Amino acid sequence: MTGIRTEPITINLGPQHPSTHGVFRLRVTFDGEEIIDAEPVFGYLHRGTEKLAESRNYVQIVTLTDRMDYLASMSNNLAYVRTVEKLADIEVPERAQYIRVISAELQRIASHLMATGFLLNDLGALATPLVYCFRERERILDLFEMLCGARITLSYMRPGGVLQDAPEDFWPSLDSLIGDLPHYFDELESLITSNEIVLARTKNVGLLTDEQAIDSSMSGPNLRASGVKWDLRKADPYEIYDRVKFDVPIGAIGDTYDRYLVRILEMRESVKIIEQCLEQIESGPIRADTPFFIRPAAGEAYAAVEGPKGELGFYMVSDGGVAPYRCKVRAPSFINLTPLRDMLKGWKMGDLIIIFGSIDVVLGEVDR
Amino acid sequence: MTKIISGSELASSLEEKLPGCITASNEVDVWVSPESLLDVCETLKDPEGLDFSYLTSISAVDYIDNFELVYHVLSMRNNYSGVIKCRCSSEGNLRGEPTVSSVTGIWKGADLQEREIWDLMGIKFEGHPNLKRILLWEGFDGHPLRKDYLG
Amino acid sequence: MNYLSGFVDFYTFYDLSLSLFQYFGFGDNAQWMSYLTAGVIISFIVINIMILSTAFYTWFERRVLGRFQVRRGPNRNGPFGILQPFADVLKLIMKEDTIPSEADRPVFTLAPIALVAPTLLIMAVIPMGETSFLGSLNIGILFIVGVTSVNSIAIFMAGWGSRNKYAILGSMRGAAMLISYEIPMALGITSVLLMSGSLAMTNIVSSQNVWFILVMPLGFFVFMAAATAEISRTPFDQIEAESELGSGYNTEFSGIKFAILFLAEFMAPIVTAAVVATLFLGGTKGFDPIPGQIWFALKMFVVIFVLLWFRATWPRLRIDQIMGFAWKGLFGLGIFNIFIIAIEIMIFKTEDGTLSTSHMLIMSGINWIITIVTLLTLMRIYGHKKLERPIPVPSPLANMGVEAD
Amino acid sequence: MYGTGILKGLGITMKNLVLPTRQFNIHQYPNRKASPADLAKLEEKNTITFLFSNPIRSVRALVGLETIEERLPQHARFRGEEFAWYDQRCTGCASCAKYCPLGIIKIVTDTSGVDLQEGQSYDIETFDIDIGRCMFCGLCVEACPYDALHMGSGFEEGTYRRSDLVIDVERLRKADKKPSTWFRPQLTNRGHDPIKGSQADWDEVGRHEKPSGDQQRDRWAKR
Repeated sequence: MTGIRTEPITINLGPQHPSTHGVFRLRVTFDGEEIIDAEPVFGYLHRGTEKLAESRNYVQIVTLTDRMDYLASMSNNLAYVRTVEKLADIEVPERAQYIRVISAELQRIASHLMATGFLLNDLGALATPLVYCFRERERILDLFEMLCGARITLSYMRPGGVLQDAPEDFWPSLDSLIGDLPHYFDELESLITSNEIVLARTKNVGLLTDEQAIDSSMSGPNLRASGVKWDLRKADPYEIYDRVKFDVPIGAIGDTYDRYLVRILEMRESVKIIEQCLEQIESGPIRADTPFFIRPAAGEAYAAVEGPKGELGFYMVSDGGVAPYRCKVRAPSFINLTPLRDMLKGWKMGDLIIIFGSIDVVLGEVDR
Repeated sequence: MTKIISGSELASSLEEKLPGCITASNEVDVWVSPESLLDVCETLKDPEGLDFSYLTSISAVDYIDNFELVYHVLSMRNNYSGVIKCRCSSEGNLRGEPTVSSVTGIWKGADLQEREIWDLMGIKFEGHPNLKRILLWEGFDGHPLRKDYLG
Repeated sequence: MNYLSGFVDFYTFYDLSLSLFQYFGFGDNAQWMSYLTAGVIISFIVINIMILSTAFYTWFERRVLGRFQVRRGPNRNGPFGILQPFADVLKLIMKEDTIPSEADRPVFTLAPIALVAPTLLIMAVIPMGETSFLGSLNIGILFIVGVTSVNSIAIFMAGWGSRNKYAILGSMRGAAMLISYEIPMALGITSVLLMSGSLAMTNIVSSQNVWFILVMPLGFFVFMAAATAEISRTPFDQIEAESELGSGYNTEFSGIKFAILFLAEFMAPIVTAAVVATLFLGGTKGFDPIPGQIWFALKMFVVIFVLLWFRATWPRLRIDQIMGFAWKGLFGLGIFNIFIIAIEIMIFKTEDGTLSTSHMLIMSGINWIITIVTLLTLMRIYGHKKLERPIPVPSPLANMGVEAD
Repeated sequence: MYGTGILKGLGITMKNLVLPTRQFNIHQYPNRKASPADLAKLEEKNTITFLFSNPIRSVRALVGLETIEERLPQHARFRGEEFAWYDQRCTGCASCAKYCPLGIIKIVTDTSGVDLQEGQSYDIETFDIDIGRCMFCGLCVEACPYDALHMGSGFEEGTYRRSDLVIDVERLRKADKKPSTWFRPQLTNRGHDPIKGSQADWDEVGRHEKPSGDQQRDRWAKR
């Protein structure tokens, strides 16, 4: 078929697009339906968190971290306060550590539920799995409201512990939720995991080998889906993660389906962690005696936690004042976008959406 | 537990392979010269040697009289981590745009992070395939994370 | 019990207006004038019923989808939210009707009409009761096949005219997909024709002593899948693909034009349900005292509900998978089905070329066995190829230094 | 086997249609469709009596035309608008203003230059909270050393002008005092629940027991 002149077509996917999960833009060049080039463009949600942090004191920054990955505020808070504690040498009471782990794991479940739901929405399942996921997440958010009066922007943790102890009605609600969650996941899995349409769409799509994943600094479920058994909760246990038993699920080949499955398995592991925490937790103080305005000695610290999206780290430099000299965020969503271009090349329009969806980025964290 | 390789340990093993690359070191930190940064990173990544296969993060700090790049690297196979620092400043003009060689060729994960640092801190990375502004728009005046930037 | 027999019956109106015109002394002209009057009246009734039922269908769809998704659907306007579609339409009409400056204006403007007209035309030949139909064409089913192919042109017009890349992608997909799926659909229809021996819809209904869904489940499966693709419903909704293309071919439409596109899109399941009910579910057949119209509506309702159920459950296939399914799957199955039906008819048909009820029952027994065996074999073959998942092996590149629990 | 997965999925959705065992926690805010039983409860009647006495309203309720107002279920700790500020407790120290990350609290105390005796406090002339910019982080409440400022539980303060979003001291003084129990465990211990509408007086919200005796009362309330 010579003589037919074709030319590639460039499409702006976003910033306003139903499947970019925020104000994200992809400049994609298609040859027919096939992607020959893709360039992510972002920054539409840039608020200068790092610059703002330089003019806030150490407690006020907690409110900034809420707004980074707004689907996982608890994990952001945890990563931040851990860095400050490392910087200022603050000892955290045990009960506070347990409460932190419980809430961070709940947040992980909530975040993974959203990732799964939206992945299925991107696959074209008219919101049904998404609504089922939302239904489950709603109960977790209700628990957060009991804990700290807010549902999304939590600001619950403080350097030296947590803000206040959980109310009495929190524990029975948590118990009943923990009892229900495995059934939720079973239902979700029987709707999705063995669905042949999902399999046809996701299997062997958007492959990312373990070498590629490590080379491009992927982290979190995306890294583990490629078969790399690496989880900061086990590799470098923080808080009380060394006292609980859990498994680190990994994927087989690193395709979209594995990235989905790893999230589901991780949620099940999170439930196990919370169960063990509930057994181990004892009463006690929940906040170390920290001053109102923390003035760490001049120095620097890097601490990271295994957030729902990946390794969320803070690198903070103090000059001895009430505000950090420099506060750098190692945002997992941002760095996870590094291999996106290679992953997309050669796939089709429909695959683009689900590959991007399976990486699970939150634009608040990408742009900060 | 991830073992943290101390600065002096790192310095000695680097000095062995690349003499003269270390500008300063103490118990915690090790500073390398910007000229030898690329060689140092290659040595760090070498699977036979230190095997830092994973670049956790690159941070840039503005210390008024110079800029400091902090590379957090991790060896997943041996579960230890290290920190390399690199002080750089542009010659002549203190607040100019210092140039450092890019490590994108060694760790692909540095790609977006180096772009971010160029965007917000104004450090040029030589050899980066696509060094454009990333969070702010092209044509933005200045680099906001610098201490002398008045927003 | 045929108290609804005169409903939407052409000749009722014809006789009425004929006597009326003759009374006023039109003489020779009375005949064609009453013919015209009756046609206009009955088209008016059918079109309005269709539009009204589409409105209620959108409400029904949203309510049922809501129930599937354990939430409530629209429930604010009127009792149970039944006035919601009217509020929607009112809002759409009030909106500004924008046309992109680069758009091909005539094509862009004509597209919604070109899309809604064929959908309405199909209803002309559907027998909604024993005697309730607009026109009893002796080539009714051929008419349906012909008219539905206009859809692909209309969708392409909408995409091309709006000069939008998403719209063009959507309409290109649409053109490819609709044309491909016309073939399995025609194959499904062919098997019906073999059984009934007539192209007229009324004859097809009357020949269904045993419903054709029972006689040839494989043919029903092929037709149903193709019809789902033809109206671009999940899992074949590539034309709109709201998560990929924004809104596909109707991205640039707004106001009343969008309302008309929307109307066509939501009328399509109703029309499809009518066709499926006629071809496979025995049309107006049922038992007294319930009139045929009610039976027909009930069967349509069931088909609509099943389509909705699919929509609520399944994700979407990719475009190449959809095309592969048409050409590699449904095409072969359709041919196979025709082959079997033809052989069976050759064996079982009586002297005058018809099939008796007992023979049909025997055929249905054979066909069910063949269908189940065929589908199971296919499922096996595909299952071995696609379902295996390698056991995850930790990569040697990382070692956390802890034993797994 | 291939093909069973999609059928299983159909089963799950059908199960949720027929038996919504775990109903999505939806609240029909602000107007809930009322059943006749709800209406009867509202009029303090037996349902059956209500059905017979108000047939029209019952039928309207059955087809979903009758609504009753409903508040979203919240926890007592909910951080929201309707700040509870106690004039008697506030000393005008401006800790809250200093601690606010956005700097939206503006405090001006007495400018007349009166020398205060021990136990007295300045008159507060201005206490503005710009809830148009407030993010309800609650740091001001955390900072208040005298438990004078509390979060509220409101969430719908829409106005037509931005300037109306600034709550001034008069409005704060007059407002209903329904403090949230967020960061105020003493309120929980005293059985206070703002969602149920209970109000708390200035002498009940402190960290310590109710001040006893006129002297202490005077000390707090002296202007």
